[in-house]
Amino acid sequence: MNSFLIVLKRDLKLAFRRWSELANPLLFFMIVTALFPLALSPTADELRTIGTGILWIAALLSSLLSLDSLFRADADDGSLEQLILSPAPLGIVVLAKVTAHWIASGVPLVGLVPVVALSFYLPVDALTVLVAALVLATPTISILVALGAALTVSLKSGGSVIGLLILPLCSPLLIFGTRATDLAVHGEATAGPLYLLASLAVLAVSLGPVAIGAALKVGME
Amino acid sequence: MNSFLIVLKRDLKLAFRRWSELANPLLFFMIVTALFPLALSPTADELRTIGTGILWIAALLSSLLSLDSLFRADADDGSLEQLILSPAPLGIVVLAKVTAHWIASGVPLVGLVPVVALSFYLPVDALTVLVAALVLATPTISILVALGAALTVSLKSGGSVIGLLILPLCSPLLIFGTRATDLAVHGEATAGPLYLLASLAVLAVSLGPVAIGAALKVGME
Amino acid sequence: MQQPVPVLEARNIDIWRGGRCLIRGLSFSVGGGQLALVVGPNGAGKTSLLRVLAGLAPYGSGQVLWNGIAVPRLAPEQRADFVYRGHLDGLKKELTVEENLSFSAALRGQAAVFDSLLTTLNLNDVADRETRFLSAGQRRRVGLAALKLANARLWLLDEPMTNLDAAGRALVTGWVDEHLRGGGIAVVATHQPEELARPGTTLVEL
Amino acid sequence: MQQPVPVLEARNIDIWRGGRCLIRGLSFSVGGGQLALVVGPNGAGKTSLLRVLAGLAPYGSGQVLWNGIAVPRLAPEQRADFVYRGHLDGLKKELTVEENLSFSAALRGQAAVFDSLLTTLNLNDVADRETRFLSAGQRRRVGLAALKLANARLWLLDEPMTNLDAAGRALVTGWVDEHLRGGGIAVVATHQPEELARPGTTLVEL
Amino acid sequence: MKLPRWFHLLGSSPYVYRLAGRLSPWLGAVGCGLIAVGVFWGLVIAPPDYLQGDASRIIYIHPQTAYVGMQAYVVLAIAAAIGFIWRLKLAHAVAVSAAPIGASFTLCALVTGSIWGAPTWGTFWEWTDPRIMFELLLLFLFLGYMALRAAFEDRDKADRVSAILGVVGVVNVPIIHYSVLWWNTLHQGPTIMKFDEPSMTTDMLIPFLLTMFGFMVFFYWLLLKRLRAEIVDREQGTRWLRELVTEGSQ
Ligand code: HEM
Ligand SMILES: Nc1ncnc2c1ncn2[C@@H]1O[C@H](COP(=O)(O)OP(=O)(O)OP(=O)(O)O)[C@@H](O)[C@H]1O
Ligand SMILES: Nc1ncnc2c1ncn2[C@@H]1O[C@H](COP(=O)(O)OP(=O)(O)OP(=O)(O)O)[C@@H](O)[C@H]1O
Ligand SMILES: [Mg+2]
Ligand SMILES: [Mg+2]
Repeated sequence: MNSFLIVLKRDLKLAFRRWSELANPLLFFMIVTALFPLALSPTADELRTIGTGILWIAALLSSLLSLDSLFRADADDGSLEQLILSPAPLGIVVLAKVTAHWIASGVPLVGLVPVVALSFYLPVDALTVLVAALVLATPTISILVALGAALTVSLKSGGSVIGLLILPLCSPLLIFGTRATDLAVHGEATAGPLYLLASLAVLAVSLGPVAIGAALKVGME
Repeated sequence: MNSFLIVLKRDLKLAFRRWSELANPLLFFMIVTALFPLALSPTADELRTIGTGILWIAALLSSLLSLDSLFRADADDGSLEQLILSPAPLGIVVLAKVTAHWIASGVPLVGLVPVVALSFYLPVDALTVLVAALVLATPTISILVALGAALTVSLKSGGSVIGLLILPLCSPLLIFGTRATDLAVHGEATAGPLYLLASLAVLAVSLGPVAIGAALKVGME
Repeated sequence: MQQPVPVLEARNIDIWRGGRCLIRGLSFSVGGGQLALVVGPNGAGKTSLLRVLAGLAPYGSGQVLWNGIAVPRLAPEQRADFVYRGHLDGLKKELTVEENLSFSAALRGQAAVFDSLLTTLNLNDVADRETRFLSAGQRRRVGLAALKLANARLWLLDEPMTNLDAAGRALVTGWVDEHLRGGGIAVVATHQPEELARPGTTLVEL
Repeated sequence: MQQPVPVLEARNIDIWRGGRCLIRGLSFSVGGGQLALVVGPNGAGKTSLLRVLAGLAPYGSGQVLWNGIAVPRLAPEQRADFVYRGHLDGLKKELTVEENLSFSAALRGQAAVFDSLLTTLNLNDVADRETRFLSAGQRRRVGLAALKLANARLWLLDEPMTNLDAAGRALVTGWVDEHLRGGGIAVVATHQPEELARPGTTLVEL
Repeated sequence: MKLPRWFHLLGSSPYVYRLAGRLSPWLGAVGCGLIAVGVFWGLVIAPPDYLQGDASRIIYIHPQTAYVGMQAYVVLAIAAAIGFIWRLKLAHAVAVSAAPIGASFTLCALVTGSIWGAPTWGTFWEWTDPRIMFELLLLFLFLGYMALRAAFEDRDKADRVSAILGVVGVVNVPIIHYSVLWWNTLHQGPTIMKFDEPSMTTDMLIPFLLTMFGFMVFFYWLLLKRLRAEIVDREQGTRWLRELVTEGSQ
């Protein structure tokens, strides 16, 4: 537990030290969401219909951005070796790193999305559901991203393989997330998809770290 | 001229050696374009209307992906120093690197786009214009991307915020590109936007490399 | 199950890298207060061996035992006995010297009191500079500080003298002496054994 | 405008790093067949100095002249006289040893004939292995091969002995001798000057 | 830890290679036989479904392929786990050989399913249907597993890394199976694989089961054949293999 906090603190410090990298996903998200009206020049209700989809895709992509750099940096400067060798259990360390990544990339996103959503004419009372769905989806995404990064950390160029592995795994989140949001937009019950997202999150957070730790260990061999 | 070919050859070899990094933008492009129908589940003509926009945005984003890795790798392993010190004029070297980047990421994209376009129900006779617009736009994008990468190369943390600020600079390309494509879709004259894209390309290719070289030199100090 | 005198033992281990067998049937053992120097030409397998001893890399056959327990199966708290410093210095470029040190100390549950340490390492005036601005040797020195802070019983050092000036090298020699006198174990890969060798040193030649 | 005997000259230059003046009013000059050893404790500014001499970093006041021309203003083809090997080895991890070498040779318009070179460096059996799989010392050896292939007149070497085994270090010493005998110039930053020093060596102490 | 003897036997390549060689013809015969009989029975003897007419006859292909596809992934995951924990190269070999087979079966399930969907649901494809989604995900898992392996030069490392992906992905299988119960989907619920009275007339049930078991055996036949190839590939240059080649016996 203690080591969890230590690693968390360090990674957060790193994230905010490289504020640029921190701002990266947000900026990316804003720009992407901004580009669409630019490129499509849709009407208000066109925008409303495609809005949720765009929001979710942009959110997914922007949290995939930081993917490669999640363990790569630690692997290149040798601090991953030190983390593996440290007496702290690797699962905890990984959980801490992923949590930091989530706090640094997921949370600001969750904060930003409603604003953009309003600019897409989404009804205000759908926002709570949208945010809830995002809060439930982003941890799973972070875990999946981390898994992909860990599996490919020893490949000098992780990129595509991760994308290949992770994006499909993320697609259910995308689908059920948009589903929930759409239902909310049309004022229908959204419990179903939200429960699903929640259960997926629990699953990911409970099983993920150990698998990620194992992957890292093998990767560093 | 000779050194141009040497650097070009080396960078292409690198690109094809790390097949994953090469495949990366393509994969990204395909997945993004695949995610949209998935998230929006639109009808055929809805898809047709938003199709061009999605295509262009996906193309833009996917060529931005490789942004960070364009000079960062060379900077980290010290081969950028060696390139700067080499008797070859830096502008040429940069031009070669950017060309390689374009061949490795832009060209396959241009090849892939028509396929996706068809799956978006774009009329066949609009494809030639679409491809032409892409061929004219991608070099400029590559140059801009390279500029962003060069400006941020000295930020060790790999933060590419400034790099992402290049994205707005790309928006004119996006606008004229989609414009041309839309005109073609509706069977109207597309010369105007195409000329614009062409002139932008000439401008970028002629002025870009020197600026990029200067940025790199300052960055490595 | 901890013995009064700690022992690191390798019982004819094979080490494979990239499909080639680098080291075949290597056996040696170092006890408390002893030093083992790993020597051999470039590419002989020193780094590979140290990584195996640290439990970072797998080995083909044989066994690596720490106090009788196979190294890959050590419990986390037993890993606290180990400290490994390799070719990479394991510092975060964006963190200052102090931040780096206090992190690595905290992670091992050690108190992070290193003012005097920084003085001896002559790092005082760079203590709050991000490590990416440090010179090669200064970075190595920070790594050494981390080594010292870990106060572990087994030191696994891969060419610790790299980039160090005369004073720095003397410091390392002194530290190793001290560590051994305190009953610690040191396994050091080096190309200049004369700097560290002493009577009773185990020489592992690859 | 090339003189029979090449000269590298520093006329009281100041070097600033991160707002601090590292080196103030340094002056020295090395001519053909001469060796300059840059020595000083960790963090003294050896690397910074070499980077300035190579034209990679700017200097405050004073002048750095190569055959009378200020280094930053050298024409590309004049830069061919220089070769700089720093702490980073400048190899592409994904390319094999041979690919790396033939690239760096080609870029300087040199023929890439290095079979015998690889033999002397004992790199033959790793010649077509990607350099990311090489050991630290093997990587340094590839860097040395690149240095040799460049056949430039001015060598700027930053701790060339790092990670090398005894044979490798002897090789470097031999090469420097040869280079100087051929009328070349070498400026070498090192922590063990005794390995290279010879009568007539200029010692630049920082 | 202590392992039983048969476990070590299964750890030795020559033994497994010969065993597989001896088993596979039988499995092949039985599998193909069952499938042939079942399909004939189903398509010719059994009556058309009173609701769906002859469209329903695809029920003798689709569920089987789907089920075997899922089963293939379970095999892959278990083998991968064993290989990872006990560092058993042969287990990894099994996982490797299971992947492409499972992928093709899953693809068959998707295709036959959407073919079946056209008349019954009025649509080939429904993006938001959980079962379809997760079945598609299963296919991607198989492909991802293979892609990840392909990215490593060192086979040993490829084994261990891809094993992790394989094990993690197995959570998808129960999700697929229960998706029909957990969420309201177009897809119909368990018809056979439920414990109370199967909701299917016997003359449909028998061929259904025949083909089901047929496809399973068929799968293991393919698995053994690929496994032998994989073993040969991995054991290149070992003595027993060279002897095998020289003496030219199976
Ligand atoms: C692309 C569309 C479809 C997919 C991906 C799909 C997938 C699957 C899967 C994975 C199973 C195995 C479930 C298990 O064993 O737990 C299955 C079984 C089955 N499917 Fe489909 N299916 C699709 C379309 C259909 C359609 C259109 C029908 C008929 C209306 C159908 C009827 C069945 C039946 C009867 C079973 C056996 C159920 C059982 O006994 O558990 N499927 N399908
Ligand atoms: N970009 C920078 N910003 C701030 N300080 C810097 C920067 N680069 C170097 N320094 C400082 O300048 C000093 C000299 O660095 P340099 O690398 O030249 O030393 P050095 O003589 O090469 O040391 P070593 O023997 O360890 O290689 C160091 O104290 C370092 O902290
Ligand atoms: N991942 C790998 N794949 C293939 N070969 C490898 C790999 N890692 C190391 N090698 C080879 O194993 C040998 C030993 O490497 P190692 O780094 O252990 O040598 P070393 O004794 O530390 O050398 P040095 O003195 O240069 O540090 C080298 O020849 C290297 O090429
Ligand atoms: Mg080594
Ligand atoms: Mg230095």
